[in-house]
Amino acid sequence: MLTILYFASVKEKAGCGEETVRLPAAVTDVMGLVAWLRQRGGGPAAALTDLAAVRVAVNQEYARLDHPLTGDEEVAFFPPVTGGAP
Amino acid sequence: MLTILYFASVKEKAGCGEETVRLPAAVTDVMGLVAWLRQRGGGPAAALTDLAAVRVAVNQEYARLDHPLTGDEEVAFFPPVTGGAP
Amino acid sequence: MIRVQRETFDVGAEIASLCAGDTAAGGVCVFLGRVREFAHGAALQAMTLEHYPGMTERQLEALDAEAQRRWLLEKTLIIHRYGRLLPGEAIVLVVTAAAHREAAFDACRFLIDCLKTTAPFWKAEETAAGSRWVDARAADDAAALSWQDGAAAGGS
Amino acid sequence: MIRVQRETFDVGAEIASLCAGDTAAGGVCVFLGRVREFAHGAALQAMTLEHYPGMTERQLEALDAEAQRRWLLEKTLIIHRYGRLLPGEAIVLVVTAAAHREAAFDACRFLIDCLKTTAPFWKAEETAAGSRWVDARAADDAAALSWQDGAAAGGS
Repeated sequence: MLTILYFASVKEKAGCGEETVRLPAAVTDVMGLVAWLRQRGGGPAAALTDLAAVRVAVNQEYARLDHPLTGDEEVAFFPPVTGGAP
Repeated sequence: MLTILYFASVKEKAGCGEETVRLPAAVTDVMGLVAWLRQRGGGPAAALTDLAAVRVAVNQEYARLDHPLTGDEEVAFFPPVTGGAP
Repeated sequence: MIRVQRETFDVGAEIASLCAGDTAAGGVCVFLGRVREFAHGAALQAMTLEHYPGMTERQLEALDAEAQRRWLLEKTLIIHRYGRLLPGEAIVLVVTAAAHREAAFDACRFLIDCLKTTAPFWKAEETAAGSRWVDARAADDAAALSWQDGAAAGGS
Repeated sequence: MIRVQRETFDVGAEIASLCAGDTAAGGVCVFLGRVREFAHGAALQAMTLEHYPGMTERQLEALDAEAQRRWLLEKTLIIHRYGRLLPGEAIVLVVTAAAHREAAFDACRFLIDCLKTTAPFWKAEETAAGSRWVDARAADDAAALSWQDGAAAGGS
Protein backbone atom coordinates (compact mmCIF):
# COMPACT_ATOMS: atom_id res chain seq x y z
CA MET A 1 0.00 0.00 0.00
CA LEU A 2 1.11 3.56 -0.74
CA THR A 3 0.82 6.24 1.93
CA ILE A 4 0.15 9.75 0.64
CA LEU A 5 0.73 12.73 2.94
CA TYR A 6 -0.37 16.32 2.36
CA PHE A 7 0.99 19.27 4.36
CA ALA A 8 0.17 22.93 5.03
CA SER A 9 -1.74 24.72 2.22
CA VAL A 10 -1.67 21.55 0.10
CA LYS A 11 -3.32 19.67 2.97
CA GLU A 12 -6.00 22.35 3.26
CA LYS A 13 -6.79 22.08 -0.45
CA ALA A 14 -6.64 18.30 -0.38
CA GLY A 15 -9.07 18.25 2.56
CA CYS A 16 -7.07 15.53 4.30
CA GLY A 17 -3.57 15.03 5.66
CA GLU A 18 -3.08 11.36 4.91
CA GLU A 19 -4.56 8.59 2.80
CA THR A 20 -3.56 5.06 1.93
CA VAL A 21 -4.11 3.79 -1.59
CA ARG A 22 -3.43 0.67 -3.66
CA LEU A 23 -1.39 1.93 -6.58
CA PRO A 24 -2.85 0.99 -10.01
CA ALA A 25 -0.41 -1.20 -11.93
CA ALA A 26 -0.17 1.43 -14.68
CA VAL A 27 1.29 3.98 -12.26
CA THR A 28 5.09 3.60 -12.07
CA ASP A 29 6.33 7.02 -11.00
CA VAL A 30 5.36 10.22 -9.13
CA MET A 31 4.03 11.89 -12.30
CA GLY A 32 1.81 8.85 -12.89
CA LEU A 33 0.52 9.11 -9.32
CA VAL A 34 -0.25 12.81 -9.79
CA ALA A 35 -2.11 12.08 -13.06
CA TRP A 36 -4.10 9.34 -11.35
CA LEU A 37 -4.99 11.58 -8.34
CA ARG A 38 -6.04 14.40 -10.69
CA GLN A 39 -8.26 12.02 -12.66
CA ARG A 40 -9.75 10.68 -9.41
CA GLY A 41 -10.94 14.21 -8.59
CA GLY A 42 -11.88 15.79 -5.24
CA GLY A 43 -9.60 17.68 -2.87
CA PRO A 44 -6.30 16.03 -3.79
CA ALA A 45 -6.96 16.72 -7.50
CA ALA A 46 -7.50 20.41 -6.69
CA ALA A 47 -4.38 20.49 -4.48
CA LEU A 48 -2.24 19.11 -7.30
CA THR A 49 -3.54 21.37 -10.09
CA ASP A 50 -0.56 23.73 -10.00
CA LEU A 51 2.55 21.56 -9.56
CA ALA A 52 4.82 24.62 -9.70
CA ALA A 53 3.74 25.34 -6.12
CA VAL A 54 4.09 21.74 -4.93
CA ARG A 55 7.15 19.89 -3.67
CA VAL A 56 7.35 16.10 -3.55
CA ALA A 57 9.11 13.73 -1.17
CA VAL A 58 9.29 9.95 -1.53
CA ASN A 59 10.16 8.06 1.67
CA GLN A 60 11.00 11.39 3.34
CA GLU A 61 13.54 12.47 0.71
CA TYR A 62 12.92 15.19 -1.90
CA ALA A 63 12.02 13.56 -5.21
CA ARG A 64 11.43 14.59 -8.81
CA LEU A 65 8.33 13.81 -10.83
CA ASP A 66 10.10 10.94 -12.60
CA HIS A 67 10.96 9.22 -9.32
CA PRO A 68 9.89 5.55 -9.68
CA LEU A 69 7.19 4.12 -7.40
CA THR A 70 6.64 0.43 -6.62
CA GLY A 71 3.50 0.92 -4.53
CA ASP A 72 4.71 0.67 -0.92
CA GLU A 73 6.27 4.09 -0.50
CA GLU A 74 5.40 7.12 1.58
CA VAL A 75 4.78 9.99 -0.85
CA ALA A 76 4.33 13.54 0.45
CA PHE A 77 3.03 16.62 -1.35
CA PHE A 78 3.60 20.06 0.19
CA PRO A 79 4.26 23.72 -0.67
CA PRO A 80 7.78 25.24 -0.70
CA VAL A 81 9.02 25.22 2.89
CA THR A 82 9.04 28.34 5.08
CA GLY A 83 10.68 27.33 8.35
CA GLY A 84 13.60 28.95 10.10
CA ALA A 85 13.47 32.63 10.87
CA PRO A 86 13.23 35.94 9.01
CA MET B 1 53.07 68.02 29.23
CA LEU B 2 52.98 65.03 26.92
CA THR B 3 51.96 61.63 28.28
CA ILE B 4 53.58 58.64 26.59
CA LEU B 5 52.08 55.17 27.09
CA TYR B 6 53.65 51.84 26.14
CA PHE B 7 51.71 48.57 25.97
CA ALA B 8 52.35 44.84 25.81
CA SER B 9 55.69 43.82 24.19
CA VAL B 10 56.52 47.48 23.53
CA LYS B 11 56.05 48.19 27.24
CA GLU B 12 58.34 45.29 28.15
CA LYS B 13 61.08 46.61 25.86
CA ALA B 14 60.54 50.20 27.03
CA GLY B 15 60.85 49.08 30.63
CA CYS B 16 57.96 51.29 31.66
CA GLY B 17 54.27 51.74 30.88
CA GLU B 18 53.95 55.48 31.16
CA GLU B 19 56.07 58.57 31.26
CA THR B 20 55.39 62.30 31.14
CA VAL B 21 57.74 64.52 29.15
CA ARG B 22 58.06 68.16 28.19
CA LEU B 23 58.17 68.11 24.40
CA PRO B 24 61.23 69.91 22.94
CA ALA B 25 60.14 72.84 20.75
CA ALA B 26 61.76 71.22 17.72
CA VAL B 27 59.43 68.21 17.92
CA THR B 28 56.19 68.91 16.02
CA ASP B 29 54.89 65.46 15.07
CA VAL B 30 54.95 61.77 16.06
CA MET B 31 57.98 61.02 13.88
CA GLY B 32 59.84 63.85 15.62
CA LEU B 33 58.88 62.37 19.00
CA VAL B 34 60.14 58.95 17.93
CA ALA B 35 63.42 60.45 16.72
CA TRP B 36 63.82 62.32 20.01
CA LEU B 37 63.07 59.18 22.09
CA ARG B 38 65.55 57.15 20.04
CA GLN B 39 68.24 59.77 20.55
CA ARG B 40 67.48 59.89 24.28
CA GLY B 41 68.32 56.17 24.48
CA GLY B 42 67.33 53.55 27.06
CA GLY B 43 64.32 51.24 27.00
CA PRO B 44 61.99 53.42 24.91
CA ALA B 45 64.70 53.87 22.27
CA ALA B 46 65.04 50.07 22.04
CA ALA B 47 61.26 49.62 21.92
CA LEU B 48 60.97 52.02 18.98
CA THR B 49 63.86 50.63 16.90
CA ASP B 50 61.60 48.69 14.53
CA LEU B 51 58.61 50.90 13.79
CA ALA B 52 57.11 48.29 11.42
CA ALA B 53 56.02 46.37 14.53
CA VAL B 54 54.72 49.44 16.37
CA ARG B 55 51.31 51.13 16.16
CA VAL B 56 50.71 54.68 17.33
CA ALA B 57 47.68 56.35 18.87
CA VAL B 58 47.37 60.06 19.67
CA ASN B 59 44.66 60.95 22.20
CA GLN B 60 43.33 57.37 21.94
CA GLU B 61 42.87 57.40 18.15
CA TYR B 62 45.14 55.58 15.68
CA ALA B 63 47.60 58.07 14.19
CA ARG B 64 50.24 58.17 11.49
CA LEU B 65 53.85 59.21 11.98
CA ASP B 66 53.12 62.64 10.49
CA HIS B 67 50.37 63.34 13.03
CA PRO B 68 51.09 66.81 14.53
CA LEU B 69 51.86 67.18 18.25
CA THR B 70 51.50 70.36 20.29
CA GLY B 71 52.92 68.93 23.51
CA ASP B 72 49.84 68.17 25.64
CA GLU B 73 48.67 64.96 23.99
CA GLU B 74 48.49 61.36 25.15
CA VAL B 75 50.66 59.35 22.74
CA ALA B 76 50.64 55.54 22.89
CA PHE B 77 53.02 53.07 21.29
CA PHE B 78 52.02 49.41 21.07
CA PRO B 79 52.34 46.29 18.90
CA PRO B 80 49.64 45.20 16.40
CA VAL B 81 46.58 44.25 18.44
CA THR B 82 45.64 40.61 19.10
CA GLY B 83 42.32 40.70 20.95
CA GLY B 84 39.11 38.94 20.13
CA ALA B 85 39.16 35.20 19.65
CA PRO B 86 40.77 32.62 17.35
CA MET C 1 23.10 17.22 17.14
CA ILE C 2 19.56 18.08 16.10
CA ARG C 3 16.25 18.39 17.93
CA VAL C 4 12.71 19.06 16.75
CA GLN C 5 10.40 20.03 19.59
CA ARG C 6 7.22 21.84 20.55
CA GLU C 7 8.52 23.35 23.82
CA THR C 8 10.83 26.35 23.98
CA PHE C 9 14.54 26.13 24.76
CA ASP C 10 16.99 28.00 26.97
CA VAL C 11 19.57 29.55 24.63
CA GLY C 12 22.18 30.08 27.34
CA ALA C 13 21.81 26.57 28.76
CA GLU C 14 22.08 25.03 25.27
CA ILE C 15 25.28 26.95 24.46
CA ALA C 16 26.76 26.23 27.90
CA SER C 17 25.99 22.53 27.67
CA LEU C 18 27.40 22.29 24.14
CA CYS C 19 30.65 24.01 25.16
CA ALA C 20 31.01 22.44 28.62
CA GLY C 21 34.50 21.03 29.08
CA ASP C 22 35.50 21.97 25.54
CA THR C 23 38.82 23.81 25.26
CA ALA C 24 39.28 23.35 21.50
CA ALA C 25 36.47 25.56 20.23
CA GLY C 26 37.83 29.09 20.14
CA GLY C 27 34.90 30.41 18.14
CA VAL C 28 31.22 29.73 18.73
CA CYS C 29 28.65 31.18 16.35
CA VAL C 30 24.97 31.19 17.28
CA PHE C 31 21.92 32.06 15.25
CA LEU C 32 18.62 32.51 17.03
CA GLY C 33 15.46 32.95 14.97
CA ARG C 34 12.48 34.62 16.68
CA VAL C 35 8.85 35.40 15.89
CA ARG C 36 8.47 39.01 14.76
CA GLU C 37 5.36 40.99 15.61
CA PHE C 38 5.18 42.88 12.32
CA ALA C 39 5.98 40.34 9.67
CA HIS C 40 4.12 41.52 6.58
CA GLY C 41 2.56 44.84 7.51
CA ALA C 42 -0.13 43.57 9.86
CA ALA C 43 0.40 42.90 13.56
CA LEU C 44 0.97 39.22 14.17
CA GLN C 45 -0.99 37.58 16.97
CA ALA C 46 0.68 34.21 16.67
CA MET C 47 2.44 31.93 14.24
CA THR C 48 1.86 28.21 13.83
CA LEU C 49 4.60 26.00 12.48
CA GLU C 50 3.54 22.73 10.89
CA HIS C 51 6.21 20.17 10.05
CA TYR C 52 6.67 16.74 8.51
CA PRO C 53 7.71 14.47 11.40
CA GLY C 54 10.42 12.08 10.33
CA MET C 55 11.47 13.92 7.19
CA THR C 56 12.30 17.02 9.24
CA GLU C 57 14.76 15.09 11.41
CA ARG C 58 16.29 13.43 8.32
CA GLN C 59 16.78 16.75 6.56
CA LEU C 60 18.32 18.42 9.62
CA GLU C 61 20.61 15.43 10.19
CA ALA C 62 21.69 15.58 6.54
CA LEU C 63 22.43 19.32 6.77
CA ASP C 64 24.36 18.79 9.99
CA ALA C 65 26.43 16.03 8.36
CA GLU C 66 27.08 18.22 5.31
CA ALA C 67 28.30 21.09 7.51
CA GLN C 68 30.65 18.70 9.35
CA ARG C 69 31.94 17.51 5.97
CA ARG C 70 32.58 21.04 4.71
CA TRP C 71 34.11 22.59 7.82
CA LEU C 72 36.24 21.38 10.73
CA LEU C 73 33.73 21.76 13.54
CA GLU C 74 34.05 20.83 17.21
CA LYS C 75 30.31 20.91 17.93
CA THR C 76 27.03 21.65 16.18
CA LEU C 77 23.48 22.00 17.41
CA ILE C 78 20.23 22.64 15.57
CA ILE C 79 16.95 23.02 17.48
CA HIS C 80 13.74 23.81 15.58
CA ARG C 81 10.35 24.25 17.20
CA TYR C 82 6.90 23.56 15.83
CA GLY C 83 3.39 24.41 17.03
CA ARG C 84 1.88 27.76 17.96
CA LEU C 85 4.36 30.50 18.84
CA LEU C 86 3.84 34.08 20.03
CA PRO C 87 5.77 37.22 18.98
CA GLY C 88 9.19 37.31 20.64
CA GLU C 89 9.31 33.53 21.07
CA ALA C 90 12.27 31.53 19.78
CA ILE C 91 11.74 29.47 16.62
CA VAL C 92 15.11 28.03 15.76
CA LEU C 93 18.61 27.82 17.22
CA VAL C 94 21.80 26.96 15.33
CA VAL C 95 25.12 26.73 17.18
CA THR C 96 28.47 25.91 15.59
CA ALA C 97 31.73 25.69 17.49
CA ALA C 98 35.11 25.54 15.77
CA ALA C 99 38.76 26.23 16.48
CA HIS C 100 38.57 29.42 14.43
CA ARG C 101 35.75 31.89 13.92
CA GLU C 102 35.69 31.66 10.12
CA ALA C 103 34.48 28.04 10.12
CA ALA C 104 31.98 28.73 12.91
CA PHE C 105 30.43 31.67 11.02
CA ASP C 106 30.36 29.96 7.65
CA ALA C 107 28.87 26.72 8.97
CA CYS C 108 26.23 28.52 11.05
CA ARG C 109 25.09 30.59 8.09
CA PHE C 110 25.15 27.56 5.80
CA LEU C 111 22.93 25.64 8.21
CA ILE C 112 20.29 28.35 8.63
CA ASP C 113 20.28 29.27 4.93
CA CYS C 114 19.84 25.68 3.80
CA LEU C 115 17.47 24.74 6.62
CA LYS C 116 15.12 27.46 5.43
CA THR C 117 14.79 25.94 1.99
CA THR C 118 14.99 22.21 2.74
CA ALA C 119 13.62 21.45 6.21
CA PRO C 120 9.88 20.70 5.87
CA PHE C 121 8.35 23.40 8.06
CA TRP C 122 5.47 25.68 7.06
CA LYS C 123 4.42 28.85 8.83
CA ALA C 124 0.86 30.11 9.14
CA GLU C 125 0.53 33.67 10.46
CA GLU C 126 -2.46 34.74 12.55
CA THR C 127 -3.48 38.40 12.27
CA ALA C 128 -6.75 40.25 12.89
CA ALA C 129 -7.63 39.29 9.30
CA GLY C 130 -7.33 35.58 10.10
CA SER C 131 -4.71 32.91 9.45
CA ARG C 132 -2.75 32.55 6.25
CA TRP C 133 0.17 30.46 5.04
CA VAL C 134 3.43 32.32 4.50
CA ASP C 135 4.87 32.15 1.00
CA ALA C 136 8.47 31.06 0.48
CA ARG C 137 10.89 33.95 -0.02
CA ALA C 138 12.85 34.15 -3.27
CA ALA C 139 15.74 35.60 -1.23
CA ASP C 140 15.88 32.38 0.78
CA ASP C 141 16.26 30.28 -2.35
CA ALA C 142 19.05 32.56 -3.51
CA ALA C 143 20.85 32.31 -0.16
CA ALA C 144 20.64 28.51 -0.19
CA LEU C 145 21.75 28.33 -3.83
CA SER C 146 24.85 30.36 -3.02
CA TRP C 147 26.15 27.37 -1.05
CA GLN C 148 25.71 24.84 -3.84
CA ASP C 149 29.14 25.14 -5.43
CA GLY C 150 30.97 24.86 -2.15
CA ALA C 151 30.95 28.63 -1.79
CA ALA C 152 32.69 29.82 1.37
CA ALA C 153 30.25 32.60 2.23
CA GLY C 154 26.49 32.93 2.00
CA GLY C 155 24.45 35.23 -0.21
CA SER C 156 24.38 38.94 0.46
CA MET D 1 26.18 48.78 23.74
CA ILE D 2 29.75 47.93 24.69
CA ARG D 3 31.42 46.70 27.86
CA VAL D 4 35.05 46.08 28.77
CA GLN D 5 35.42 44.08 31.95
CA ARG D 6 37.65 41.74 33.91
CA GLU D 7 34.89 39.42 35.19
CA THR D 8 33.22 36.76 33.06
CA PHE D 9 29.72 37.10 31.63
CA ASP D 10 26.64 34.90 31.32
CA VAL D 11 26.03 34.42 27.58
CA GLY D 12 22.42 33.35 27.99
CA ALA D 13 21.56 36.18 30.38
CA GLU D 14 23.16 38.75 28.06
CA ILE D 15 21.21 37.51 25.02
CA ALA D 16 17.98 37.27 27.01
CA SER D 17 18.36 40.75 28.44
CA LEU D 18 19.19 42.23 25.01
CA CYS D 19 16.14 40.60 23.40
CA ALA D 20 13.72 41.04 26.32
CA GLY D 21 10.47 42.58 25.12
CA ASP D 22 11.76 42.91 21.56
CA THR D 23 9.40 41.59 18.88
CA ALA D 24 11.11 43.25 15.92
CA ALA D 25 14.35 41.28 15.86
CA GLY D 26 13.66 38.12 13.89
CA GLY D 27 17.32 37.19 13.65
CA VAL D 28 19.92 37.27 16.40
CA CYS D 29 23.53 36.40 15.61
CA VAL D 30 25.99 35.73 18.41
CA PHE D 31 29.72 35.23 18.35
CA LEU D 32 31.44 33.91 21.44
CA GLY D 33 35.24 33.82 21.54
CA ARG D 34 36.85 31.39 24.00
CA VAL D 35 40.33 30.54 25.22
CA ARG D 36 41.66 27.44 23.47
CA GLU D 37 43.91 25.00 25.27
CA PHE D 38 46.11 24.20 22.29
CA ALA D 39 46.71 27.48 20.56
CA HIS D 40 50.11 27.16 18.92
CA GLY D 41 51.20 23.59 19.50
CA ALA D 42 51.92 23.79 23.21
CA ALA D 43 49.31 23.33 25.94
CA LEU D 44 48.14 26.68 27.22
CA GLN D 45 47.96 27.14 30.98
CA ALA D 46 46.44 30.61 30.85
CA MET D 47 46.17 33.70 28.71
CA THR D 48 46.49 37.27 29.88
CA LEU D 49 44.81 40.07 27.98
CA GLU D 50 46.25 43.54 28.41
CA HIS D 51 44.30 46.50 27.04
CA TYR D 52 44.45 50.27 26.69
CA PRO D 53 41.71 51.60 29.00
CA GLY D 54 39.88 54.47 27.39
CA MET D 55 41.01 53.81 23.83
CA THR D 56 39.47 50.33 23.95
CA GLU D 57 36.04 51.74 24.80
CA ARG D 58 36.37 54.43 22.09
CA GLN D 59 37.32 51.87 19.44
CA LEU D 60 34.49 49.50 20.38
CA GLU D 61 31.98 52.39 20.42
CA ALA D 62 33.21 53.48 16.99
CA LEU D 63 32.85 49.97 15.58
CA ASP D 64 29.39 49.65 17.09
CA ALA D 65 28.34 52.97 15.52
CA GLU D 66 29.79 51.92 12.16
CA ALA D 67 27.81 48.65 12.24
CA GLN D 68 24.62 50.57 13.05
CA ARG D 69 25.36 52.88 10.12
CA ARG D 70 25.92 50.00 7.69
CA TRP D 71 23.04 47.74 8.70
CA LEU D 72 19.55 48.17 10.06
CA LEU D 73 20.01 46.68 13.52
CA GLU D 74 17.59 46.44 16.41
CA LYS D 75 20.23 45.76 19.08
CA THR D 76 23.98 45.31 19.38
CA LEU D 77 26.20 44.21 22.23
CA ILE D 78 29.96 43.85 22.48
CA ILE D 79 31.58 42.57 25.68
CA HIS D 80 35.35 42.08 25.83
CA ARG D 81 37.24 40.82 28.85
CA TYR D 82 40.79 41.55 29.99
CA GLY D 83 43.03 40.02 32.63
CA ARG D 84 44.07 36.41 33.16
CA LEU D 85 41.82 33.78 31.55
CA LEU D 86 41.94 29.99 31.64
CA PRO D 87 41.29 27.54 28.76
CA GLY D 88 37.56 27.30 28.05
CA GLU D 89 36.81 30.74 29.49
CA ALA D 90 34.95 33.33 27.44
CA ILE D 91 36.98 36.21 25.99
CA VAL D 92 34.57 38.18 23.86
CA LEU D 93 30.86 38.27 23.03
CA VAL D 94 29.26 40.00 20.04
CA VAL D 95 25.47 39.98 19.65
CA THR D 96 23.57 41.59 16.78
CA ALA D 97 19.79 41.54 16.43
CA ALA D 98 18.01 42.55 13.23
CA ALA D 99 14.70 42.04 11.49
CA HIS D 100 16.34 39.64 9.03
CA ARG D 101 19.17 37.20 9.50
CA GLU D 102 21.38 38.61 6.71
CA ALA D 103 21.99 41.90 8.53
CA ALA D 104 22.50 40.12 11.85
CA PHE D 105 25.15 37.77 10.39
CA ASP D 106 26.96 40.44 8.39
CA ALA D 107 27.08 42.93 11.27
CA CYS D 108 28.23 40.31 13.78
CA ARG D 109 31.05 39.17 11.55
CA PHE D 110 32.02 42.75 10.71
CA LEU D 111 32.26 43.58 14.41
CA ILE D 112 34.45 40.63 15.40
CA ASP D 113 36.66 40.92 12.29
CA CYS D 114 37.29 44.63 12.81
CA LEU D 115 37.51 44.37 16.59
CA LYS D 116 40.39 41.94 16.19
CA THR D 117 42.47 44.42 14.23
CA THR D 118 41.51 47.73 15.85
CA ALA D 119 40.56 47.22 19.51
CA PRO D 120 43.75 47.66 21.61
CA PHE D 121 44.02 44.27 23.30
CA TRP D 122 47.15 42.14 23.46
CA LYS D 123 47.33 38.49 24.42
CA ALA D 124 50.17 36.84 26.30
CA GLU D 125 50.05 33.04 26.38
CA GLU D 126 51.40 31.06 29.32
CA THR D 127 52.76 27.59 28.56
CA ALA D 128 55.25 25.32 30.32
CA ALA D 129 57.93 27.27 28.40
CA GLY D 130 56.85 30.55 29.99
CA SER D 131 54.82 33.52 28.85
CA ARG D 132 54.99 35.06 25.40
CA TRP D 133 53.11 37.72 23.46
CA VAL D 134 50.95 36.45 20.61
CA ASP D 135 51.74 37.85 17.18
CA ALA D 136 48.99 39.40 15.06
CA ARG D 137 47.58 37.05 12.42
CA ALA D 138 47.88 38.09 8.78
CA ALA D 139 44.51 36.39 8.21
CA ASP D 140 42.91 38.81 10.67
CA ASP D 141 44.18 41.82 8.73
CA ALA D 142 42.79 40.29 5.54
CA ALA D 143 39.40 39.68 7.14
CA ALA D 144 39.20 43.25 8.43
CA LEU D 145 40.36 44.66 5.08
CA SER D 146 37.57 42.81 3.30
CA TRP D 147 35.07 45.16 4.98
CA GLN D 148 36.77 48.38 3.91
CA ASP D 149 34.94 48.96 0.64
CA GLY D 150 31.54 48.38 2.15
CA ALA D 151 31.69 44.68 1.27
CA ALA D 152 28.60 42.77 2.40
CA ALA D 153 30.41 39.62 3.56
CA GLY D 154 33.67 38.99 5.39
CA GLY D 155 36.80 37.27 4.14
CA SER D 156 36.90 33.54 3.69
